[in-house]
Parts: sequence; structure tokens; C-alpha cells
Amino acid sequence: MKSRGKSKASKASTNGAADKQELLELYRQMYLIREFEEACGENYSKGFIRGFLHLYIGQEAVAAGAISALRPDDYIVTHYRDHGHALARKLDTNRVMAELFGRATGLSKGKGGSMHLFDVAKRFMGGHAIVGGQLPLAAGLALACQYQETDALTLVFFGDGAVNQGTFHETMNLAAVWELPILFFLENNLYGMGSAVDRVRAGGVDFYPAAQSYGVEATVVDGMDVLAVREVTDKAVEQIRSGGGPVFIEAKTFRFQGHSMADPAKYRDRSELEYWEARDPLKTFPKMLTEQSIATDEDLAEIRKAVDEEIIAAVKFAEESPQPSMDEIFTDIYA
Amino acid sequence: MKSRGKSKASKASTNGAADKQELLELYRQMYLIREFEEACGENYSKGFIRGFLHLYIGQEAVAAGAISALRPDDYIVTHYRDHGHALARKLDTNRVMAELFGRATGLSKGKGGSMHLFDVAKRFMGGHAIVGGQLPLAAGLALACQYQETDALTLVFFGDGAVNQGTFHETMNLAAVWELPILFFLENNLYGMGSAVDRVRAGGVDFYPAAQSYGVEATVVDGMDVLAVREVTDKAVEQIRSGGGPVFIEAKTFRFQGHSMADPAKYRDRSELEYWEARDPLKTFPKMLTEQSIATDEDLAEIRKAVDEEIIAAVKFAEESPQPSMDEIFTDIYA
Amino acid sequence: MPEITFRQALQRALDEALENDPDVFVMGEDIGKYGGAYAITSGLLEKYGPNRIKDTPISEATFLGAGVGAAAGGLRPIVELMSISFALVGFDQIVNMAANIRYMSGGQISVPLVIRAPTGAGMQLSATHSQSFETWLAEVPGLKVVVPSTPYDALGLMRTAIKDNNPIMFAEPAGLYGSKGEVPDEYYEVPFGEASIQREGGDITLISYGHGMRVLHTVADELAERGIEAEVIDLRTLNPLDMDTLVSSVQSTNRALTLDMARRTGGAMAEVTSRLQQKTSDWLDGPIVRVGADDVPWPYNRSLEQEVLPQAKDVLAGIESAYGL
Amino acid sequence: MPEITFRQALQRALDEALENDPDVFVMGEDIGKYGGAYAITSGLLEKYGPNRIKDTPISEATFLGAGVGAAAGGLRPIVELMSISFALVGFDQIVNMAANIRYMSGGQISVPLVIRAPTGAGMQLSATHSQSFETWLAEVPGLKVVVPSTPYDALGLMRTAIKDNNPIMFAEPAGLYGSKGEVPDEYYEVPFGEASIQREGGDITLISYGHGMRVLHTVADELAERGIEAEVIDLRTLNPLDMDTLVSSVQSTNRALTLDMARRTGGAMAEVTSRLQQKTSDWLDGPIVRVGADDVPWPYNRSLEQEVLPQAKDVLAGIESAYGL
Ligand SMILES: Cc1ncc(C[n+]2csc(CCOP(=O)(O)OP(=O)(O)O)c2C)c(N)n1
Ligand SMILES: Cc1ncc(C[n+]2csc(CCOP(=O)(O)OP(=O)(O)O)c2C)c(N)n1
Ligand SMILES: [Mg+2]
Ligand SMILES: [Mg+2]
Repeated sequence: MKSRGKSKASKASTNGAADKQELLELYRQMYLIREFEEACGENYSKGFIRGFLHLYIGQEAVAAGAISALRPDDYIVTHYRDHGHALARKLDTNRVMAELFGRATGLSKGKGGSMHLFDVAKRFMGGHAIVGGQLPLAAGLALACQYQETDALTLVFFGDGAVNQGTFHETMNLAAVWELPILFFLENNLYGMGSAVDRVRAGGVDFYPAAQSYGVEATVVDGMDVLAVREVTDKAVEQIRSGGGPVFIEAKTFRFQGHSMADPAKYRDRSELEYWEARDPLKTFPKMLTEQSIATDEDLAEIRKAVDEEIIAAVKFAEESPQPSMDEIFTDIYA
Repeated sequence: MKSRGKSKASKASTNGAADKQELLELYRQMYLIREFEEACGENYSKGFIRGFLHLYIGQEAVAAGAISALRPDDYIVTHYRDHGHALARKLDTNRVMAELFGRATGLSKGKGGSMHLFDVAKRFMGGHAIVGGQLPLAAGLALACQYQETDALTLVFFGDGAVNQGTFHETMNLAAVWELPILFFLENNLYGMGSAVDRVRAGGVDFYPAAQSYGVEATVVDGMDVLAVREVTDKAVEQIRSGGGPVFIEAKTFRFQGHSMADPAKYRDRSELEYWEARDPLKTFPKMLTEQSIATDEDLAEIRKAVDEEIIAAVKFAEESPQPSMDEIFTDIYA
Repeated sequence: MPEITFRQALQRALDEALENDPDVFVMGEDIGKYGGAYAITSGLLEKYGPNRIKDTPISEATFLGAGVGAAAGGLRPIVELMSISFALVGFDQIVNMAANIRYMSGGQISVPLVIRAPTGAGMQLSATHSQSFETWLAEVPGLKVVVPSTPYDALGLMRTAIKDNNPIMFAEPAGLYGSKGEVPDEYYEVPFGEASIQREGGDITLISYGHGMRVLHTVADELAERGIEAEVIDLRTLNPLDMDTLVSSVQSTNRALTLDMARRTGGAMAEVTSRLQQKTSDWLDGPIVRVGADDVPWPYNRSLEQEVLPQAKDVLAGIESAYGL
Repeated sequence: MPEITFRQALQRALDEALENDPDVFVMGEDIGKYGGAYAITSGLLEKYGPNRIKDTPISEATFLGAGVGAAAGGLRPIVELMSISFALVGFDQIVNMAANIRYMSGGQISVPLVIRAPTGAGMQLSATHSQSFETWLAEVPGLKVVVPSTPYDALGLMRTAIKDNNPIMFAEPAGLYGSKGEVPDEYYEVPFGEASIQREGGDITLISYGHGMRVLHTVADELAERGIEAEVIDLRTLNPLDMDTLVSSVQSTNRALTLDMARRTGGAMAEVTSRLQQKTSDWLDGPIVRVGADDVPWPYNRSLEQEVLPQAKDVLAGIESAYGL
């Protein structure tokens, strides 16, 4: 763990108790995301969840590692594959599920759905479904942090496909010129829908060198290793808070399922999937915890039990929640 | 001249006569552009030319050097500061001036104006006024060259300000992924309207390193030296024709006047202008020609005389040309 | 006549064009290896190869503009947008470039480009993914805008679109891809600028396009049960707009209703209605009724979304209040 | 009352807001060191510094979206577009982001954002630089669209816009920047959604907005010489739309004409006309006349462009043919 350097997790290792709680919390979050997504899949088949549904399964270590490094006053902006980020930010599981069910108790009263999760109290600013469209918004939130002279920052998640939108280029440039407190977090899961990165992007499968061409410090991390993600994020956050301007992090990761429920993912071969499944953080991380006797099997079983109940409760909550009233059609258009 | 290496101009220097003709032609073109632009300025003040007028004065060596390296079947696409490129491509001086005057004899029958010069017979595909908007068009023309299995290419000019449009990023990427036969030609005149490059762009005043991040070969050249421009363009053209995919050239240059006729250019200080005026290709190039006794003062005077007459004739032609008939309002909308 | 789906009709049109004209190629996001988000292009990559079935990066502005350039360079590109909602990131290339380049060049350039995209709401995709921007593009001189409502028209109009030498927005109501209809094996085309009278009647003229037609037919059936004969007209192309067919129908029925499945305000029927009242005010027994989706962003919740969408009951209520029928 | 120009009115509104509210800042291309393409922001950088007067790169999509983000983050950004024609490269950020984010978040987010831009044709800027996209944005729920026609309204409406908590497209007819009008020194605001009756008359209602008002006043003068009293109404805001004022005027004049200086097809008056006929068909002596710019791209040549623009003669001809006046 020492080798992990400045990350809170390792700092904490001087204090076993705190460290353990934090590590178990990371496990809890990843397991919560995994099981939540599985539940979404089921309820999509049952017809409770409709529209486009994009599962985060396989990428849990990124959301858990990155978001755990933030403060409550930091902003988070993400794209349509947003359940993992929302849960890592501790948005209410019931209300997230209720939103997917389109119920009145949902975070957006059932008006936004899976792709548009928002919780302004937690500075979780969506959930955006136009690829690359969330990047300028994030720059604006970072500008607000800077203008208000706080040391809060904005963390924006996006995918490898989004890098091919002009907004990526424009936002990187603006953030660098204005030295905005923004952390660009690329979740490179190697595919944008059915398009393997190298089929649609010049300059190979690594993105961080391109980010450096904007004069932005850029680094790459193993997105299947939650502690590694946490560590690079801690570093980046520190640097941004101290006025160092934008930082770019590329996490190498993989989505285990199709792009959306409509996608059987025929464009990938089994072996590639197996390579990544072997790195499944929900296998490797608990293994590390027990092997390094940071936690016992009982500790982990307890966590899983609590999460399973939380999700059953969330589905029940969503199912039993009322549909929004028809009047809601005409509300929330103007302030 | 030998030191100039592979450029046609120097190859030709084994053959004095041909070389001389070519060098004199480059001088003629640059002088034509300079005098043409001066005439435009006058006729704008007189009210014959209206709308937005962007003069090319100071950048003549770029258009002359780059375009002289092309074949008739190569496409050229540029932005609104397009007179220089049009004249270097030998578009009819009379019809260019007539277009600026908005007359029926103009290249676009007076419908396009200064910012929209087209001559499809010469594969001069505009003249585009939305910053960065011409880049995707150029990629499409390059795609046509590739699809038709010719070895023709597309040369697209754009400014330092256009690099900040998302289309620059997207087009660089697409061209690289598809290995399109396209030459990206950046005329870095250090200002986008009133904005000095370093105030609006991350990564400093040099652009070619950023272009390399797309895996595109990129080089920089002194845009005030017509032979240097010609040389790098020859190299690039050779490489593209042989199937090497896109190349990026950055020419360092300067516009001696304001962005448009409306702009007194208060944002630049005298000394900067003087630095560049000392490098005015219309002073340095003829000086070189006579010093290296490639041409006599008489040769040059003769050229100037012919050009002066050509321009007086062009203005006369434009002035005497008829206004387009009102029926033209409704033509050329659909094929 | 054999029955095929709306999707199959489009697939046939694309396959034919690729087969018969080497200048035709298709590009868009995930149209090749993935087979297309709505499977309109599935199988084409295998049949025609990557040179003619081109997967693009997620760079709409650029591949739309590249479509214009390729067309100006002598090819006949068919560009697929995964949704017309995504047209906005490339709107400048459609509205300022594709539509204007011919005029700005004094007629030197023609742009034989077909932009295909699913359009419309109703699938719970919420605010940003349920747009109907064909209504805006129909107002842009230099573009043509086509919206078929049957497999027959989808095939016939797409054939015409691919042969046309102008930039065309071909909007496909996403909800109709699975719908079936009769389509002859013999070759035919459907010309632009000719509205189709899908049902004749002398009592009232009902006008819409795209997936609005289903609603109108339900309405016409209901009215028929009450002995009221409705004439049901599908515009088929929003630009060119066939006002003559509409005007002569209204002159014989003296009553008219227009339906937009898109938002009412600024929908295609705003223009149609306002032109119609100018040409038929002396014949009309009352105001032209306009029905359209509510002027709100599209909500995700199913019941809310369905309520925002115009229903037969809304159309019937409109007719009732204006003409007491 | 003191006379000031339209430009000075806008300058005053911006200066006031920057003076009184530290959360207000301005960003756009060359608004600072250069002073603004139309000099609306000149002097502001010197007075308020680079932190509040921000020059941006030529990246409309991104600084428009950043405006939305800054507003969501608690600031009150005023974003200048050098021309409304350039809004297209950032249209997604206005239409899909600014307008929808409140609805998609179930009302959690408000976006107090003012987007300012010169609009309209008439300066020989040709096809891509003479657009009037306020007509499209007026149809987007979640946005408000303002177009002043006098210095008085420019100041009063801009004050209201900057205080409003919603995203606003504030379109400034470029041809009016130099025009003069009376503006009181005392503070006042002009509310949204209230059309202004600029001239009263009982014979015909003439409706337009922005630089269309000048044409209507010329027409009204000509009609007056013939003893015909025209009521001249300026919409002032395209969304919200004040139909009540229009309806009651038409109910008393029984005649109506709408004028778009933008292209006729799909112009703001398509919606206004079609709504008006629904509400006034029983009062109208004839069809509502629509006059607008020809449905062509904007030509560069001066005579052609002037001919495309609606003239008083076109309006008079329309009135003549519809009402024989
Ligand atoms: C502008 C735009 N174009 C296309 C789409 C359709 N689309 C949604 S997600 C997606 C792939 C994005 O891939 P990536 O950015 O790598 O994110 P991932 O899904 O892999 O997490 C596409 C093409 C869209 N939503 N917006
Ligand atoms: C999308 C867009 N935004 C803004 C403008 C206004 N504009 C015209 S030219 C220009 C500056 C461009 O500078 P650069 O690309 O360096 O070219 P240069 O004028 O220096 O040759 C600007 C901001 C425009 N035409 N299009
Ligand atoms: Mg991806
Ligand atoms: Mg420049």
C-alpha cells in the first residue's frame, strides 16, 4: 500500500481503522453499483424502465475511486451512463431507481429518466445525453467556482467517443487558457457504441498524450484498480485546488455488457471480454482486502447483505411510488 | 538557392530560364494580390464594394508559394480572406473584382461577394465565412479524390482563430483516420480579429505540435518567404499524392492592415507591425531577385506595369458591368 | 402486393442505389460493423465493403460537412444521423453550408446529398432525444425535406431523394420502422411536392405527415361512424410544399384541421395553416383547427409523454369545438 | 426626454448590471480589448477588468455552454454572439442544454443567462451572415426571446432580461444600433409578454417586431394620407407571445397584416398568423395578410438584397389585394 503514495487510502494506512472503513466503503459502493445495474437490467426487461438504458457494469472502480476523492462542494457532471457516478456520489438509491421508473419520487420527478440524473444539493449536475455536450457545461461550473474565489472544482466524466466531438477540443482549450479548476475524467472503455477506439480516432488508443498538447497535465490510470484511480484523483484534485488549472485523467476500463439494453455487443470477441473480466474490480478488490487481511469474508458478506437489501428496498420504493401527476407536464419549464 | 533543397524553384535553378520565369511569376502574383487589395480598399471607401471586406495584404507569399505547387485538378478551399488565394489560383481578375462589386459578371453573379469566391472550373471551392466551417467541406472533397482513386488532393486554408473551432479538431481526426489526401494550411497571422493567439489558445503560439498529436505530419514555415512556402508545400504535396495521408503546414505570417475595413487594429502596437513590414515579401523577394541577378529592375518594372494595367482594367470592367437582373434572386437555389 | 416493413423499404432503396450507382456511398455512426442503431444499414458493410459503407467518429458537424464536400466533388453521399436530435451539433453545416453553397457560388456547385435520420418522440427518450428538427429544416431555401408515412412512400421517396441533385433531409418517423404496408416489386418512384390523399371525403380536410397520419386515420374512422367523411392528406414532403392539393380539398370540404406530432408552436403546420387561411378564407366555415404536441420539453415518463403527444381525442375535440361536428 | 441611440441604451443596461450585481459578467469574442464587433461592450474592459469582461476563443458551442454552466453555478452571465448567424455552431448548447436542463432536472436548476446577438439582413453580408435565428429559438420551450425596436425598449427589456432567471435570446436588429429615441433618466423596466401599440388606429392592425417596425410606420403614414388609420403593434418579445393585445386589436379593426423581415416561410409571423386566424376568424373581413422576406438565401448584391427585404410597397400591395384599401 505504501507504494500507492499520497492517496488518502494509503495515508490512512498509518491508521488501520480509518483505512479499513474507507476501503470497505469503496467496496460497498462498487458492489452497490454492480447490483443496482443488475436490478436495472431486470426491471428493463420487465418494462418498468424504458427508453435508453446504459449500464455501468465493469467500470465501477472509476466512479468509486474518483468521486471518493471529492469534497461535497465540488461539482460533478457526467454523460448518460450515469448511475455509477450518481451512486458513488451517494445520491439516494430509492430516488435514483424511482427516476428510472419514471415516478414522481424520482430525482427529476420522472421527467429525466436514466440518462438525466440530477441532484443539485449534492452538486451532481447531470446526466447529459448529447455526446460531448456536458463538457462546456462543466467548464461553466468550473468558471463559477473560480469566479466565486472558492477552491471547489468541477469533475467531468466523458467517454472515448466523446473525444471526437468538437466540444472536447474547445473545452480543453478554454479550460487551459482560463486555467479553470476542472478535472477532465476520460473513461476509456475502448468502445463508443460499436466503434473500437482505433477505428474512429487518430493517434491510437491512448488519449492522454493528446490532452498534453493543450498544455494540460495528463495522466493514465488502470480503471479497474479503485485505489489507483483514487490516488491519481487525489493528486489531481490537490493540484487543481492549489490553482494549477485543469488536469486530465484517462482511465482504462471496459463495459462488460452492451452499449445499451438494445446492444448484444457482437462487435467484440469473447477473449477481449474475458481479459477484462479477469480484472473485474468486484473480484480483485475484495480478494486484495482479504489477502492483505484488511477485511474478513464476514465483513464483506455483511456489506453485500446490506446492499442487497438496499436495492430490494429501492426497487420496491420505485414500484410503489406514484406516477407524476399530469400537471407536471407544464411545470419546471421556466424559473 | 541550392540550400532550398527540393523545391521546384531550386530544381529549376539548374535551368536558369525556366527558373527565372517561375520566380518572376511568383513575384507577379504577389504584386498582383497586393495591388488588387489596395484597389479593393479604395473602392470600398468609394462604396462600390460593401459588406465585410478582409484584405490579404502582408500574407501574399503564402498564397503564391503554396498554390503554385498544386495541379489544376487539386481542390482549394479557403475562408473569407480569400482574394489572395483566388488570384494565386489565377481566377479571372476581372470577374473577381466584379464579384466584389456585386455585378452580374462576377464569379457568383454578385450573389456571393468578397467572402464567397468560387470558380469550380479551377477547382476553387470557396470562400467560406463561418470560421472553421470550410474544414469539413475540404475533408469531403479530399474524400471524393480518394474515392475516385485519383491522386488529386485538397488544400484547405484557415486561420489561427479557426483552430479554436471544434470542426478543426474533428476534421483533423477524420482526415487522419481515413488517411485523406488533404493539406491543412494554417495561416498563423498571430491574430484572430483583435485576439492575439496567446490570449485565446492553450499551448502557445505554435500550432504544428498540436497537429502532430493527431498523428499528422506537421511542419512550420516562414510565411513571408515565398520560396520556403513553395518548398514545404512541394514536399507535402509529394507525400500526400503518394498516399501518405494528411499533412499540416503552419505558415507564420502577418496581416498589415485591420481584420476588415471596419478595424483600425488598435490592439497591435507599431513595433510589431514594423517587425513584419521589414519582412514584407514585396520588398524582400524582388531585392533577392535582383541581388542574385535572377532578374533586372527592368524585368520587375515591366511586371508591375502589366499588373497595374490589369487592375485598372479589372476595376473598369467591374464598374461598367451590369447589375444582376432581379430574376437572379430566385435562381441557383436548387439544381 | 407483397407486404414489407418501413425499415425493409428503406433498406431496399439503399441497397438498390449502392448496387446501381458506384458514386453512392453511405456514412454515419455505427452504420457498418454495428449495423446501424435502427438496423437500416444492416448487412450493407458485408455486401459493399468499408469503402462504401463508412463508419464515422461521433463528429456530426464534420461528417455532415464532408457529405457536402463529397457531393460537391461528384459523389452521391447518403449520410445517416443516429437521430435528428443530433443534427444540432452539425446544424451550421446543414443550414449555412449545404443549403447556401449553391447560391453563394452563383449556381456553380450542386450538392446531391441525402441526410437520413429517425425523427420524433414517443419512445421515452426524453428532452434531448425526441426532437423533430425537420420542421426547422423545411424552412431553409436550398434544402428539401421529406417525411414518409408508409413503406410504399418510404421506398418511392428515397429513390427520388437519392437521384435528386440537391441536399435533402430525409426524416424517418422512428415509431414507424416496424410498420408494414404493401409495396410492389415493380420499380416506381414517388415525386416530391405531391401530397397524397390517403382517404377521400367531402366533410372535412385533415392534414398531417409522418406518424401523424396514424392519428388522422383513427379520427377519420371515428368520424365515419358518425357519418362524417373526412379527407385525409399526407404532405409527404414539407419542402416543396403542395399547397394546391390542400387548397382544392378545403375548397370542397370548407373545413380543415392540421396536425403536428411535433410541438405545436412553430410546427410545420404553423406555415401550412397560415398559408391555407390566406387562400381559403372565403370557403372556410370556421377557423382552421390546429392540433400539435404541447409546447414543453419531452418528458421521460410514459404517461406524461403520451399526454404531450397529440391523440385522436385531441383532434376530435378540436373538430368539435371549431365546427360542432 | 434625452435622446440616445439604440447602442447607447444597450451599453447603459450592461454597465448598470455590471455596476450593481457582482454576479453579472460578460463574455464573447473580442468584446474586451477589441471593444466588440458592434462596440456594444466598448469601455467595459477598462472599467470592470478581464475577470468580468472575458474575451473568448472562437468557440461558440463551448462559451455558450459555459454560460449555461456558470448560470447553473450561481452567476448571471451575459454572452455576446458576434452575430446570431454564428449561433448555429452552438445551437445544441442553446436548444438542447440551456432550454432543457431545468425540465430534465425536475426544476432543480435555473439558468439566468442572457445571450445577446445582432440579427437580421440588410448589410450585404450575404447568405451565411444575414440570418434571423430568433425565429427558431422563439419556438423552444424553456427559452425566452426578445427583440427590441427602439432605444427605450432596448434598455427596458435588457434590464428585465438580466434580472430574469431563465435563458434568454436577446436579438438586436443590427440595422438599428445607430437609431435614436427618447429614453428617460429615471429607472424603468419593460416587462416580457406585452406587445406595444406604437400607433393607434381603427382600420387595420399591422403587426411586426424589430426592424420591421420602421416599415410599418412608413406604411401607416402612407395609409393615413388616404384617411386610413392603422394600428401598429410591436411584439417586443416573440416568446412569451402577447396574443391578447393582437386579438383585441383585430377584433376592433377587422383587418390584419403581419410582417417578417426574416424569410416569410417559418418566420415568427407564421405562428402569429395561424393563431390569430383561429381566434379572430369571425371578425376578419378577409384573410390575414402575410408579408416577409423572399424564401431565398440572402444575396450579396445591394439591389437584390433590398428587393428580397420587405418594403413598404410590398406591405401596401398586400393590404390592397386583401382588403382593397
Ligand atoms: C451528438 C451525439 N451523437 C451521437 C449520439 C448517440 N450515442 C450515444 S452514446 C454513443 C457512444 C458514446 O461512446 P463513449 O463516449 O465512448 O461513451 P460510452 O458509451 O463508451 O460510455 C453514441 C454514438 C449522441 N447521444 N449524441
Ligand atoms: C463561427 C464564427 N464565429 C465568429 C465569426 C466572426 N469572425 C470572422 S473572422 C474572425 C477571426 C478569424 O481569425 P483567423 O481564423 O485567425 O483568420 P484571419 O482573419 O486572421 O485571417 C471572426 C471571429 C465567424 N465568421 N464565424
Ligand atoms: Mg466508450
Ligand atoms: Mg489570424
